[in-house]
Amino acid sequence: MTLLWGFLWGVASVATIAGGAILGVWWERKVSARIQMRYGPQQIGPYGSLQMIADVPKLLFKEDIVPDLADKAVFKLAPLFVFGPVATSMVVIPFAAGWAPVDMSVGILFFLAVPSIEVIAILLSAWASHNTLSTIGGLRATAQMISYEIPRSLAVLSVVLLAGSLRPLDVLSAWQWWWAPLTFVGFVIYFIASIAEMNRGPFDIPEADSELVAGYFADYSGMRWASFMMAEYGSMIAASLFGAVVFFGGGWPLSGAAGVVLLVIKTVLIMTAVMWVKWTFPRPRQDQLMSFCWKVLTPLALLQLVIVGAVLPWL
Amino acid sequence: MTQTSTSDVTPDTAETQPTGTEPTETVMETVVNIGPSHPSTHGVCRVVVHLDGEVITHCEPIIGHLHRGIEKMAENRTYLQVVPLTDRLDYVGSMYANWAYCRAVERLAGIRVPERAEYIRVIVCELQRIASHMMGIGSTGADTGAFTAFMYTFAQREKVVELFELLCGARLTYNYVRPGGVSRDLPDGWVEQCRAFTAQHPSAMLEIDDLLLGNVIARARLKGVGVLTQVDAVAWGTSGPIARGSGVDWDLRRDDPYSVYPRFDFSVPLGDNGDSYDRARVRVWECVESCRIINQALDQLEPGSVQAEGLPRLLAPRPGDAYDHIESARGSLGVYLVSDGSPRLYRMKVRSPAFCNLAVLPLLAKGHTLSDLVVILGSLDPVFGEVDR
Amino acid sequence: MAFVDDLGAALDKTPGGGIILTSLDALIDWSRGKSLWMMPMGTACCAMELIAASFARFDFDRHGSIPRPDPRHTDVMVVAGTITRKMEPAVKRLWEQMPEPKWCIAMGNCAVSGGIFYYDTYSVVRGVDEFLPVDVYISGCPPRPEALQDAILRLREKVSAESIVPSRAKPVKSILPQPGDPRKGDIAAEGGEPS
Amino acid sequence: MKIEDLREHLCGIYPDLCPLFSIEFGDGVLCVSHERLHQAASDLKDLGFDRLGMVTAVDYGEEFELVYRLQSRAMHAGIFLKARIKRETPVIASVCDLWPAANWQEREVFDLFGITFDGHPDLRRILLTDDWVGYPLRKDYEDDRIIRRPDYI
Repeated sequence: MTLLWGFLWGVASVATIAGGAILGVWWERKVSARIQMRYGPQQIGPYGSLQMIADVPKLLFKEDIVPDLADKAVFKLAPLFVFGPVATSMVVIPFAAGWAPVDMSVGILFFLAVPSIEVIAILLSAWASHNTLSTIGGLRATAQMISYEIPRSLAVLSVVLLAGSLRPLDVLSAWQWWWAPLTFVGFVIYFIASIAEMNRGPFDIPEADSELVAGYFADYSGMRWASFMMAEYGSMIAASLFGAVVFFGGGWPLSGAAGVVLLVIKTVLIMTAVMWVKWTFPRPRQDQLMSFCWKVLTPLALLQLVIVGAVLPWL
Repeated sequence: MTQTSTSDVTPDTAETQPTGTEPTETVMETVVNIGPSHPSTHGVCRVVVHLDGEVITHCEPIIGHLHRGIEKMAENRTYLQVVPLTDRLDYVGSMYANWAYCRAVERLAGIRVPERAEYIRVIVCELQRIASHMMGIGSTGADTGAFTAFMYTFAQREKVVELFELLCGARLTYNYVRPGGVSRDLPDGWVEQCRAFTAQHPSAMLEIDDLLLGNVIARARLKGVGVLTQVDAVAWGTSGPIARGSGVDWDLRRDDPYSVYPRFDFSVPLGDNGDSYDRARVRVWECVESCRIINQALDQLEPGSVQAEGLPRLLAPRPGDAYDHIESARGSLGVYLVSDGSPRLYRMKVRSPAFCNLAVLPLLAKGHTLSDLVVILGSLDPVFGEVDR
Repeated sequence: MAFVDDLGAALDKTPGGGIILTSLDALIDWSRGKSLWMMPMGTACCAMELIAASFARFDFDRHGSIPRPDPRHTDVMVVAGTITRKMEPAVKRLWEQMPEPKWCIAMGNCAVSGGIFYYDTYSVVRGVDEFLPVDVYISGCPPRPEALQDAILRLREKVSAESIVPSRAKPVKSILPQPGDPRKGDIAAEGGEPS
Repeated sequence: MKIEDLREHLCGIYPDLCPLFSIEFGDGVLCVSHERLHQAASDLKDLGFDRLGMVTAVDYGEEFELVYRLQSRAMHAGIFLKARIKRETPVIASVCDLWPAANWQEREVFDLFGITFDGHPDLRRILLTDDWVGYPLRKDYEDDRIIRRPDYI
């Protein structure tokens, strides 16, 4: 029964991500256009909001190229493995107090751990493409994603420490408003590390347009490429949602349906901030990125943890 | 392998790239091919890069993908018919090639240019410098991933292009500077529009400077990357912002004055370290200095003729050879003409600054990573119409 | 591509499949036409106008056309600039890397016919149509971004006449006067003889 | 520096170069024989011409003329160095050892004129493809791909 339930929520999660990605791409195109003194999509739907409705069928009916020298089976499967973990991790996020699609006692650990499988898929896709630049992109992605797991998890750990539980529902019910200022540094670390996790600008080093053309998915076309994009937007949605729940108390101060709406608004705000950062900052170099992770973010996350731990006995 | 995103690799790459299995030596070298059509080669340049890990051990630019044989074409054209060809040399700064060519023709044929025409030439060429540098600075942003900065610089460039469009009807290939003067006088109201532009441009430059070069990541990406020492800068024949970024105090406008430049008060910005950051910074300040020159030129502009009187329709200078050069946005752009006394050119050679500047790329890129290569290439700001001719 | 081809062929054979095929065609043509992503094959001067086209002032994103550097993700190759003999293999290769269905816009005189570099030169390919199937030609040296915009809209018309079953594609009337085209005579008559 | 001053300066230090110096269209020109070219270039470098602006060649039928444009930052002056070589033996000494800037420029001249530079570290075609036949900027270059422009004037 649990298995069936999980499966159903998995499907729902995939649908959410697909729908969210479609809206997210449109939103990103609008936001970036706004930042760059442009208009962005205008022609299809109000404010061009249905632009992706045109893009998706087009990609679906594109030729599916598998390069001759590629490792064909791996090449074809890799996009699924990229998309899968993101969709899976979504199911543990509580949308309202007392209600999460899948209630898991170690939900937070699950959310932090499962998307890491994506690393393997990205490496596979990069390797299978049999393309030098893809391989470089894949290796860069691996180094980056594994490193940034650490500050990201440490940042979330400070909230876990306050709540005293790894169960997302417990965190949500225990959440107090003063946690937000207390863990704000943690949120910033989580925000930066999440951007690096999802390979988005300014940390889009593995797929850097101006260096590696498209990095690990350079040889994917049509729907297979779209699933990479969908995974990217999916992980952006998931990370924003999770951040809104853990660091900003989900639907707080509202509850019920209004709370869910507020949660969505908070999520969209975080997503917009992610896009804002992407379209403003230049891209650091690989070594600068790594030293930033190990020399700045990780110590800061530890400091946050120490501060929270120091506050804890006084509660 | 002609394009970066190819799936299959040439045999030599297949042997050395990491997907090939066993390393034969302790240092495994990867050969990466960038270009000729790559988003950050600024045209059609191919760079073959040998990597050790991500560090460049050796790189070789392969140029000539836009070699159109303009020098050969010029040999079958009259002196006036070559002017449109020079437009296509440096397509980011067409006015320069026009002017350099016209100066060489004027020297060869002994034509005296009216003063108003000289002033107009200075004005349009300084505007062109702004337009060209906007492209150069913006692409520094695009190379480092700050695409928005490129949009902002390009918006400034569009304003200059609009001024040029009023002047001669074309957005890119102007054919405006002609032997003996310029093709037509300034249209009504142009001076005011130009003043309006120069009034807002320095503040826009400050904003762009803040957005792009003031950014901490951009500084980390640009500073100390691609250092060209002063000695190398001279020995390799670099000029323009590349040489000045390395502290070579050499600007033809001041050191080998031509036209009416001695009448203006301007300074030549110099860099200290010769890295990509200094080169970008020099460009930013040159734009501001250009605004000063334009304002002074507009003040001193007096009515008069814009074409030399009594110029024959068909120029046929006496046999001989002449060379003249001007300071273009990329450096000293020279044109060498040989005449055999007929109405057609005997030989034209364009001394292109971008060609000489690009030659230092292997020197600069060695020891840096692949990510730095695109930044260094961008900071050299080559225009391949001019490099390949 | 295989999936669509099979689907189209199967529907074409099925009795009554034509109805589905027509509506499917309409959907696919609509989506393809509205989302023409560009492969910017900018080599020379026209590349500047190509850049300007997707930047702030002209903003082709309004039409759903965005430039993508990777050929695998694009639909229409915009050849902007002179193609030399050294460059030709690279352009060909990039074209082959683009997934079907794909279109080609020859932007500027150099890409159309060699333009100013038609005579006296030893290294220029006289028009990209010597080796690529060009769908839309834009004249100009260089053409304004508005002309490229027009080309995108023209290409949309052409795309809308296509079908996933090749035999069902509607004929598209060429705007260029072809040899033997009566309009060609008209143009000559209008231009040549004073009224 | 005025061109006459440059002449005096040059004659003062290298009297043997003095008779070869002439003034054309306001530019100082130093015509030397091709055997002496490298020595003259080296002398001029010692004189203060630290920048090599341009290397090119002109096809005069029987002979090629190599043209070097040198510039001096200290003297604010430019000078041409010219040398003629026979068409049958298009070989001349490279000045790469004096100015690295000559590297690409001499490659270009080799590519378009077929003039070999003795002592050049890496003499290959640069602008044209490696398998190109002939040297396009020679006046007698024949290529059936060239369409001659109709004679309008």
